[in-house]
Amino acid sequence: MITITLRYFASLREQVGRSQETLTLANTLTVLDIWRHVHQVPLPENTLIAVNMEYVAKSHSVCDGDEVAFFPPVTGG
Amino acid sequence: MITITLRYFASLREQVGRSQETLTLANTLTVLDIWRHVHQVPLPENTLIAVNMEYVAKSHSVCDGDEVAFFPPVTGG
Amino acid sequence: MTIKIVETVFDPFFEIQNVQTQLALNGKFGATSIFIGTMRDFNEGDEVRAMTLEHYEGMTQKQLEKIMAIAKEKWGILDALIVHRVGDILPNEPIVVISVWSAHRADAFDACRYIMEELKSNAPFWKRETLISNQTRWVLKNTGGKN
Amino acid sequence: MTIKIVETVFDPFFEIQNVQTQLALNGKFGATSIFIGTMRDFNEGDEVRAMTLEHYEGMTQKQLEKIMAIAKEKWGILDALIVHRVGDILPNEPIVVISVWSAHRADAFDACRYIMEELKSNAPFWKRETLISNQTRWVLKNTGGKN
Repeated sequence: MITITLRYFASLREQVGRSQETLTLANTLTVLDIWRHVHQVPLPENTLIAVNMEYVAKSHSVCDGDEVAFFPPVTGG
Repeated sequence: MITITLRYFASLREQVGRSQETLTLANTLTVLDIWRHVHQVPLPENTLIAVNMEYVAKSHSVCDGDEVAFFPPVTGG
Repeated sequence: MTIKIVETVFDPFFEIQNVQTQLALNGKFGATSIFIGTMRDFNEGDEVRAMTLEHYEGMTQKQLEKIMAIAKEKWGILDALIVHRVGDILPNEPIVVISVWSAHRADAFDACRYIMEELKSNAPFWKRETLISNQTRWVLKNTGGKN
Repeated sequence: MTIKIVETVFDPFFEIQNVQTQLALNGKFGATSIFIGTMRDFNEGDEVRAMTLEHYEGMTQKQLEKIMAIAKEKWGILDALIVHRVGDILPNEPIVVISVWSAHRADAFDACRYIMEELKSNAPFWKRETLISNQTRWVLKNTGGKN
Protein backbone atom coordinates (compact mmCIF):
# COMPACT_ATOMS: atom_id res chain seq x y z
CA MET A 1 0.00 0.00 0.00
CA ILE A 2 1.20 3.50 -0.89
CA THR A 3 0.02 6.50 1.07
CA ILE A 4 0.65 9.96 -0.38
CA THR A 5 -0.33 13.52 0.44
CA LEU A 6 -1.81 15.72 -2.29
CA ARG A 7 -1.51 19.49 -2.10
CA TYR A 8 -3.04 22.26 -4.23
CA PHE A 9 -2.07 25.93 -4.41
CA ALA A 10 -3.44 29.27 -5.57
CA SER A 11 -6.14 29.21 -8.28
CA LEU A 12 -5.92 25.41 -8.53
CA ARG A 13 -6.58 25.13 -4.81
CA GLU A 14 -9.69 27.26 -5.28
CA GLN A 15 -10.86 25.17 -8.26
CA VAL A 16 -10.30 21.91 -6.42
CA GLY A 17 -11.96 23.32 -3.30
CA ARG A 18 -9.37 22.02 -0.83
CA SER A 19 -5.68 22.55 -0.13
CA GLN A 20 -4.68 19.06 0.93
CA GLU A 21 -5.82 15.43 1.00
CA THR A 22 -4.41 12.00 1.70
CA LEU A 23 -4.63 9.16 -0.77
CA THR A 24 -3.96 5.46 -0.39
CA LEU A 25 -3.12 3.42 -3.49
CA ALA A 26 -2.64 -0.32 -4.03
CA ASN A 27 0.19 0.32 -6.50
CA THR A 28 2.38 3.19 -7.59
CA LEU A 29 0.95 5.55 -10.20
CA THR A 30 2.32 8.46 -12.21
CA VAL A 31 1.43 11.91 -10.92
CA LEU A 32 -0.80 12.42 -13.98
CA ASP A 33 -2.69 9.20 -13.21
CA ILE A 34 -3.06 10.31 -9.61
CA TRP A 35 -4.78 13.48 -10.81
CA ARG A 36 -7.07 11.43 -13.05
CA HIS A 37 -7.79 9.03 -10.20
CA VAL A 38 -8.92 11.84 -7.89
CA HIS A 39 -10.46 14.48 -10.19
CA GLN A 40 -13.24 14.35 -12.81
CA VAL A 41 -11.80 17.33 -14.75
CA PRO A 42 -8.64 16.96 -16.81
CA LEU A 43 -5.40 18.36 -15.37
CA PRO A 44 -5.35 22.03 -16.49
CA GLU A 45 -2.74 22.77 -19.11
CA ASN A 46 0.33 24.57 -17.67
CA THR A 47 -0.13 22.94 -14.27
CA LEU A 48 3.18 22.46 -12.49
CA ILE A 49 3.78 19.35 -10.41
CA ALA A 50 6.23 18.84 -7.56
CA VAL A 51 7.02 15.71 -5.58
CA ASN A 52 8.65 16.32 -2.22
CA MET A 53 9.12 19.98 -3.26
CA GLU A 54 11.06 19.22 -6.46
CA TYR A 55 9.57 19.73 -9.91
CA VAL A 56 8.70 16.51 -11.74
CA ALA A 57 7.28 15.52 -15.13
CA LYS A 58 3.73 14.17 -15.46
CA SER A 59 5.18 10.70 -15.99
CA HIS A 60 6.93 10.65 -12.60
CA SER A 61 5.80 7.70 -10.41
CA VAL A 62 5.19 8.24 -6.70
CA CYS A 63 6.58 6.36 -3.70
CA ASP A 64 5.02 5.70 -0.33
CA GLY A 65 5.08 8.86 1.82
CA ASP A 66 5.47 11.28 -1.09
CA GLU A 67 3.98 14.77 -1.02
CA VAL A 68 2.58 15.56 -4.47
CA ALA A 69 1.72 19.19 -5.23
CA PHE A 70 -0.26 20.60 -8.17
CA PHE A 71 -0.18 24.33 -8.88
CA PRO A 72 -0.53 26.96 -11.63
CA PRO A 73 2.43 28.87 -13.16
CA VAL A 74 4.29 30.75 -10.45
CA THR A 75 4.04 34.53 -10.27
CA GLY A 76 6.43 35.67 -7.54
CA GLY A 77 9.09 38.36 -7.57
CA MET B 1 44.45 84.81 -34.25
CA ILE B 2 43.10 81.81 -32.39
CA THR B 3 43.52 81.49 -28.64
CA ILE B 4 42.87 78.13 -27.03
CA THR B 5 43.29 76.57 -23.62
CA LEU B 6 45.08 73.25 -23.29
CA ARG B 7 44.37 70.96 -20.37
CA TYR B 8 46.04 67.74 -19.21
CA PHE B 9 44.76 65.17 -16.74
CA ALA B 10 45.99 62.29 -14.59
CA SER B 11 49.20 60.53 -15.71
CA LEU B 12 49.44 62.73 -18.80
CA ARG B 13 49.32 65.84 -16.61
CA GLU B 14 52.22 64.43 -14.60
CA GLN B 15 54.20 63.61 -17.75
CA VAL B 16 53.60 67.04 -19.25
CA GLY B 17 54.41 68.68 -15.92
CA ARG B 18 51.50 71.12 -15.96
CA SER B 19 47.71 70.96 -15.91
CA GLN B 20 46.83 73.87 -18.15
CA GLU B 21 48.31 76.37 -20.63
CA THR B 22 47.12 78.95 -23.13
CA LEU B 23 48.17 78.89 -26.75
CA THR B 24 47.80 81.46 -29.48
CA LEU B 25 47.89 80.32 -33.11
CA ALA B 26 47.91 82.22 -36.39
CA ASN B 27 45.63 79.64 -38.03
CA THR B 28 43.45 76.76 -36.96
CA LEU B 29 45.14 73.40 -36.45
CA THR B 30 43.95 69.87 -35.76
CA VAL B 31 44.18 68.75 -32.15
CA LEU B 32 46.96 66.32 -33.13
CA ASP B 33 48.96 69.15 -34.70
CA ILE B 34 48.43 71.24 -31.60
CA TRP B 35 50.03 68.48 -29.54
CA ARG B 36 52.98 68.31 -31.99
CA HIS B 37 53.29 72.08 -31.93
CA VAL B 38 53.61 72.17 -28.14
CA HIS B 39 55.33 68.89 -27.20
CA GLN B 40 58.59 67.27 -28.28
CA VAL B 41 57.32 63.75 -27.49
CA PRO B 42 54.71 62.09 -29.71
CA LEU B 43 51.13 61.94 -28.47
CA PRO B 44 50.96 58.77 -26.35
CA GLU B 45 48.91 56.01 -27.92
CA ASN B 46 45.43 55.65 -26.33
CA THR B 47 45.31 59.34 -25.42
CA LEU B 48 41.74 60.65 -25.41
CA ILE B 49 41.03 64.14 -26.64
CA ALA B 50 38.08 66.40 -25.85
CA VAL B 51 37.20 69.81 -27.19
CA ASN B 52 34.85 71.82 -25.02
CA MET B 53 34.23 68.66 -22.97
CA GLU B 54 33.11 66.50 -25.92
CA TYR B 55 35.25 63.69 -27.31
CA VAL B 56 36.82 64.44 -30.72
CA ALA B 57 39.03 62.61 -33.22
CA LYS B 58 42.70 63.59 -33.68
CA SER B 59 41.77 65.24 -36.97
CA HIS B 60 39.35 67.70 -35.30
CA SER B 61 40.27 71.37 -35.97
CA VAL B 62 40.00 73.93 -33.19
CA CYS B 63 38.19 77.26 -33.09
CA ASP B 64 39.04 80.43 -31.19
CA GLY B 65 38.21 80.05 -27.50
CA ASP B 66 38.19 76.24 -27.50
CA GLU B 67 39.26 74.23 -24.48
CA VAL B 68 41.29 71.24 -25.67
CA ALA B 69 41.93 68.43 -23.19
CA PHE B 70 44.34 65.50 -23.46
CA PHE B 71 44.05 62.57 -21.08
CA PRO B 72 44.70 58.82 -20.67
CA PRO B 73 41.96 56.14 -20.78
CA VAL B 74 39.37 56.81 -18.10
CA THR B 75 39.20 54.55 -15.04
CA GLY B 76 36.18 55.66 -13.04
CA GLY B 77 33.33 53.66 -11.57
CA MET C 1 24.17 33.29 1.58
CA THR C 2 20.91 34.46 3.15
CA ILE C 3 17.35 33.57 2.17
CA LYS C 4 14.41 35.05 4.04
CA ILE C 5 10.67 34.70 3.54
CA VAL C 6 8.94 37.44 5.50
CA GLU C 7 5.28 38.04 6.36
CA THR C 8 5.48 41.76 7.18
CA VAL C 9 6.84 44.90 5.52
CA PHE C 10 10.63 44.89 5.30
CA ASP C 11 13.21 47.55 4.48
CA PRO C 12 15.37 46.30 1.58
CA PHE C 13 18.19 48.72 2.40
CA PHE C 14 18.31 47.62 6.02
CA GLU C 15 18.46 43.97 4.93
CA ILE C 16 21.28 44.65 2.47
CA GLN C 17 23.32 46.65 4.97
CA ASN C 18 22.77 43.96 7.55
CA VAL C 19 24.58 41.43 5.36
CA GLN C 20 27.16 43.92 4.18
CA THR C 21 28.37 44.93 7.62
CA GLN C 22 29.63 41.40 8.14
CA LEU C 23 33.29 41.99 8.73
CA ALA C 24 34.40 39.22 6.34
CA LEU C 25 33.29 41.26 3.34
CA ASN C 26 35.10 44.48 4.23
CA GLY C 27 37.40 45.64 1.45
CA LYS C 28 36.86 42.43 -0.54
CA PHE C 29 33.82 43.33 -2.62
CA GLY C 30 34.10 45.87 -5.40
CA ALA C 31 30.65 45.34 -6.86
CA THR C 32 27.13 45.04 -5.48
CA SER C 33 24.23 44.43 -7.83
CA ILE C 34 20.79 44.85 -6.31
CA PHE C 35 17.30 44.30 -7.60
CA ILE C 36 14.20 45.43 -5.73
CA GLY C 37 10.71 44.49 -6.84
CA THR C 38 8.03 46.81 -5.50
CA MET C 39 4.26 46.53 -5.64
CA ARG C 40 2.72 48.83 -8.25
CA ASP C 41 -0.76 50.32 -7.99
CA PHE C 42 -1.55 49.26 -11.56
CA ASN C 43 -1.31 46.03 -13.56
CA GLU C 44 -2.61 45.01 -16.97
CA GLY C 45 -4.32 48.37 -17.28
CA ASP C 46 -6.21 48.17 -13.97
CA GLU C 47 -5.76 49.97 -10.69
CA VAL C 48 -4.73 47.60 -7.94
CA ARG C 49 -5.64 48.22 -4.30
CA ALA C 50 -3.81 45.34 -2.61
CA MET C 51 -2.21 41.98 -3.23
CA THR C 52 -1.91 38.66 -1.42
CA LEU C 53 1.16 36.52 -1.98
CA GLU C 54 0.66 32.83 -1.39
CA HIS C 55 3.60 30.43 -1.38
CA TYR C 56 4.43 26.75 -0.92
CA GLU C 57 6.27 26.86 2.37
CA GLY C 58 9.35 24.69 2.35
CA MET C 59 9.48 24.33 -1.41
CA THR C 60 10.07 28.07 -1.72
CA GLN C 61 13.14 27.85 0.49
CA LYS C 62 14.35 24.73 -1.32
CA GLN C 63 14.01 26.29 -4.78
CA LEU C 64 15.68 29.54 -3.75
CA GLU C 65 18.59 27.63 -2.20
CA LYS C 66 19.02 25.70 -5.42
CA ILE C 67 19.01 28.92 -7.50
CA MET C 68 21.61 30.49 -5.20
CA ALA C 69 23.80 27.37 -5.35
CA ILE C 70 23.76 27.36 -9.15
CA ALA C 71 24.56 31.09 -9.27
CA LYS C 72 27.48 30.48 -6.94
CA GLU C 73 28.83 27.77 -9.24
CA LYS C 74 28.46 29.92 -12.34
CA TRP C 75 29.89 33.21 -11.06
CA GLY C 76 32.46 34.47 -8.57
CA ILE C 77 30.11 35.55 -5.80
CA LEU C 78 31.26 36.60 -2.33
CA ASP C 79 27.78 36.71 -0.84
CA ALA C 80 24.13 36.92 -1.87
CA LEU C 81 20.82 37.79 -0.27
CA ILE C 82 17.21 37.07 -1.19
CA VAL C 83 14.32 38.46 0.83
CA HIS C 84 10.80 37.74 -0.42
CA ARG C 85 7.55 38.91 1.05
CA VAL C 86 4.42 36.76 1.48
CA GLY C 87 0.93 37.56 2.79
CA ASP C 88 -0.99 40.80 2.33
CA ILE C 89 0.88 43.58 0.51
CA LEU C 90 0.00 47.18 -0.31
CA PRO C 91 1.19 49.33 -3.23
CA ASN C 92 4.66 50.80 -2.82
CA GLU C 93 5.75 48.01 -0.44
CA PRO C 94 8.77 45.92 -1.45
CA ILE C 95 8.03 42.37 -2.64
CA VAL C 96 11.52 41.06 -3.25
CA VAL C 97 15.12 42.15 -2.87
CA ILE C 98 18.12 40.38 -4.35
CA SER C 99 21.64 41.55 -3.63
CA VAL C 100 24.86 40.01 -4.92
CA TRP C 101 28.39 40.96 -3.81
CA SER C 102 31.45 40.17 -5.91
CA ALA C 103 34.98 41.43 -6.56
CA HIS C 104 34.22 42.47 -10.16
CA ARG C 105 31.06 43.92 -11.63
CA ALA C 106 30.22 41.41 -14.39
CA ASP C 107 29.75 38.61 -11.83
CA ALA C 108 27.43 40.70 -9.66
CA PHE C 109 25.34 41.97 -12.59
CA ASP C 110 24.98 38.54 -14.20
CA ALA C 111 24.28 36.63 -11.01
CA CYS C 112 21.71 39.13 -9.72
CA ARG C 113 19.73 38.99 -12.94
CA TYR C 114 20.01 35.22 -13.14
CA ILE C 115 18.68 34.80 -9.60
CA MET C 116 15.77 37.14 -10.31
CA GLU C 117 14.77 35.40 -13.55
CA GLU C 118 15.02 31.96 -11.96
CA LEU C 119 12.99 33.11 -8.96
CA LYS C 120 10.28 34.42 -11.31
CA SER C 121 10.22 31.11 -13.22
CA ASN C 122 10.63 28.52 -10.46
CA ALA C 123 9.95 29.76 -6.94
CA PRO C 124 6.42 28.75 -5.90
CA PHE C 125 4.81 32.11 -5.18
CA TRP C 126 1.40 33.22 -6.47
CA LYS C 127 -0.06 36.71 -6.55
CA ARG C 128 -3.74 37.49 -6.11
CA GLU C 129 -4.65 41.10 -6.80
CA THR C 130 -7.50 43.08 -5.31
CA LEU C 131 -8.58 45.72 -7.83
CA ILE C 132 -9.91 49.15 -6.96
CA SER C 133 -13.42 47.69 -7.55
CA ASN C 134 -12.65 45.10 -4.80
CA GLN C 135 -12.78 42.36 -7.42
CA THR C 136 -9.93 39.86 -6.89
CA ARG C 137 -7.98 37.97 -9.54
CA TRP C 138 -4.97 35.69 -9.72
CA VAL C 139 -2.02 36.96 -11.73
CA LEU C 140 -1.82 34.33 -14.46
CA LYS C 141 1.74 34.52 -15.66
CA ASN C 142 4.95 36.43 -15.05
CA THR C 143 6.08 38.55 -17.97
CA GLY C 144 9.50 37.87 -19.47
CA GLY C 145 12.46 39.75 -18.12
CA LYS C 146 15.02 38.99 -20.79
CA ASN C 147 15.54 40.99 -23.94
CA MET D 1 17.21 62.37 -13.11
CA THR D 2 19.93 63.14 -10.57
CA ILE D 3 23.70 63.31 -11.06
CA LYS D 4 26.00 64.10 -8.16
CA ILE D 5 29.78 64.33 -7.93
CA VAL D 6 30.75 64.25 -4.26
CA GLU D 7 34.04 64.89 -2.49
CA THR D 8 33.31 63.14 0.80
CA VAL D 9 32.03 59.74 1.89
CA PHE D 10 28.41 59.16 0.93
CA ASP D 11 25.79 56.59 1.89
CA PRO D 12 24.45 54.96 -1.29
CA PHE D 13 21.30 53.75 0.44
CA PHE D 14 20.51 57.19 1.79
CA GLU D 15 20.96 58.69 -1.69
CA ILE D 16 18.70 56.08 -3.28
CA GLN D 17 15.96 56.49 -0.67
CA ASN D 18 16.21 60.25 -1.03
CA VAL D 19 15.19 60.00 -4.68
CA GLN D 20 12.68 57.24 -4.06
CA THR D 21 10.65 59.08 -1.46
CA GLN D 22 9.68 61.62 -4.09
CA LEU D 23 5.92 61.31 -4.07
CA ALA D 24 5.64 61.17 -7.86
CA LEU D 25 7.16 57.68 -7.94
CA ASN D 26 4.89 56.11 -5.33
CA GLY D 27 3.14 53.02 -6.65
CA LYS D 28 4.44 53.60 -10.19
CA PHE D 29 7.74 51.74 -10.10
CA GLY D 30 7.81 47.98 -9.91
CA ALA D 31 11.54 47.55 -10.47
CA THR D 32 14.67 49.15 -9.10
CA SER D 33 18.06 48.04 -10.36
CA ILE D 34 21.03 49.29 -8.39
CA PHE D 35 24.77 49.00 -8.83
CA ILE D 36 27.25 50.03 -6.16
CA GLY D 37 30.98 50.14 -6.81
CA THR D 38 33.04 49.96 -3.63
CA MET D 39 36.77 50.41 -3.13
CA ARG D 40 38.57 47.11 -2.63
CA ASP D 41 41.75 46.71 -0.60
CA PHE D 42 43.39 44.75 -3.42
CA ASN D 43 43.92 45.27 -7.15
CA GLU D 44 46.01 43.45 -9.73
CA GLY D 45 47.41 41.23 -6.99
CA ASP D 46 48.56 44.08 -4.71
CA GLU D 47 47.22 45.38 -1.43
CA VAL D 48 45.87 48.90 -1.77
CA ARG D 49 45.90 51.36 1.12
CA ALA D 50 44.08 54.32 -0.45
CA MET D 51 42.99 55.82 -3.73
CA THR D 52 42.66 59.29 -5.22
CA LEU D 53 40.02 59.91 -7.85
CA GLU D 54 40.75 62.79 -10.22
CA HIS D 55 38.14 64.02 -12.68
CA TYR D 56 37.60 66.63 -15.37
CA GLU D 57 35.09 68.88 -13.69
CA GLY D 58 32.32 69.94 -16.02
CA MET D 59 33.05 67.28 -18.60
CA THR D 60 32.17 64.61 -16.07
CA GLN D 61 28.73 66.11 -15.55
CA LYS D 62 28.26 66.59 -19.30
CA GLN D 63 29.17 63.00 -20.15
CA LEU D 64 26.99 61.54 -17.39
CA GLU D 65 24.04 63.65 -18.53
CA LYS D 66 24.51 62.37 -22.06
CA ILE D 67 24.64 58.74 -20.88
CA MET D 68 21.46 59.22 -18.83
CA ALA D 69 19.67 60.87 -21.77
CA ILE D 70 20.54 57.97 -24.10
CA ALA D 71 19.42 55.42 -21.49
CA LYS D 72 16.13 57.31 -21.16
CA GLU D 73 15.59 57.14 -24.93
CA LYS D 74 16.39 53.43 -25.12
CA TRP D 75 14.39 52.15 -22.13
CA GLY D 76 11.24 52.98 -20.19
CA ILE D 77 12.83 54.67 -17.18
CA LEU D 78 10.86 56.52 -14.50
CA ASP D 79 13.91 57.95 -12.76
CA ALA D 80 17.64 57.40 -12.44
CA LEU D 81 20.42 58.40 -10.08
CA ILE D 82 24.20 58.53 -10.42
CA VAL D 83 26.42 59.47 -7.50
CA HIS D 84 30.20 59.34 -8.05
CA ARG D 85 32.92 60.05 -5.55
CA VAL D 86 36.07 62.08 -6.28
CA GLY D 87 39.10 62.91 -4.12
CA ASP D 88 40.74 60.69 -1.50
CA ILE D 89 39.03 57.35 -0.90
CA LEU D 90 39.69 54.52 1.54
CA PRO D 91 38.96 50.80 1.13
CA ASN D 92 35.35 49.83 1.76
CA GLU D 93 34.05 53.30 0.86
CA PRO D 94 31.55 53.55 -2.01
CA ILE D 95 32.89 54.98 -5.28
CA VAL D 96 29.77 54.99 -7.40
CA VAL D 97 26.07 54.21 -7.11
CA ILE D 98 23.66 53.91 -10.01
CA SER D 99 19.96 53.35 -9.45
CA VAL D 100 17.27 53.03 -12.10
CA TRP D 101 13.52 52.90 -11.47
CA SER D 102 11.06 51.50 -14.00
CA ALA D 103 7.66 49.84 -14.20
CA HIS D 104 9.05 46.51 -15.45
CA ARG D 105 12.30 44.78 -14.56
CA ALA D 106 13.97 44.36 -17.97
CA ASP D 107 14.16 48.14 -18.44
CA ALA D 108 15.73 48.72 -15.03
CA PHE D 109 18.26 45.88 -15.40
CA ASP D 110 19.32 46.87 -18.91
CA ALA D 111 19.50 50.61 -18.29
CA CYS D 112 21.46 50.25 -15.03
CA ARG D 113 24.08 48.08 -16.67
CA TYR D 114 24.24 50.31 -19.73
CA ILE D 115 24.82 53.42 -17.61
CA MET D 116 27.55 51.67 -15.63
CA GLU D 117 29.40 50.43 -18.71
CA GLU D 118 29.18 53.80 -20.43
CA LEU D 119 30.37 55.56 -17.28
CA LYS D 120 33.37 53.21 -17.12
CA SER D 121 34.18 53.89 -20.79
CA ASN D 122 33.46 57.58 -21.17
CA ALA D 123 33.23 59.55 -17.93
CA PRO D 124 36.55 61.35 -17.32
CA PHE D 125 37.61 59.91 -13.96
CA TRP D 126 41.07 58.56 -13.18
CA LYS D 127 42.15 56.43 -10.24
CA ARG D 128 45.55 56.64 -8.59
CA GLU D 129 46.21 53.90 -6.05
CA THR D 130 48.47 54.06 -3.02
CA LEU D 131 49.77 50.57 -2.32
CA ILE D 132 50.55 49.18 1.11
CA SER D 133 54.22 50.02 0.39
CA ASN D 134 53.16 53.68 -0.07
CA GLN D 135 54.12 53.46 -3.74
CA THR D 136 51.51 55.17 -5.93
CA ARG D 137 50.36 54.16 -9.41
CA TRP D 138 47.70 55.17 -11.89
CA VAL D 139 45.15 52.52 -12.77
CA LEU D 140 45.80 52.09 -16.49
CA LYS D 141 42.57 50.68 -17.82
CA ASN D 142 39.14 49.59 -16.71
CA THR D 143 38.43 45.90 -17.10
CA GLY D 144 35.51 44.82 -19.26
CA GLY D 145 32.13 44.36 -17.66
CA LYS D 146 30.30 42.58 -20.45
CA ASN D 147 30.29 38.85 -21.02
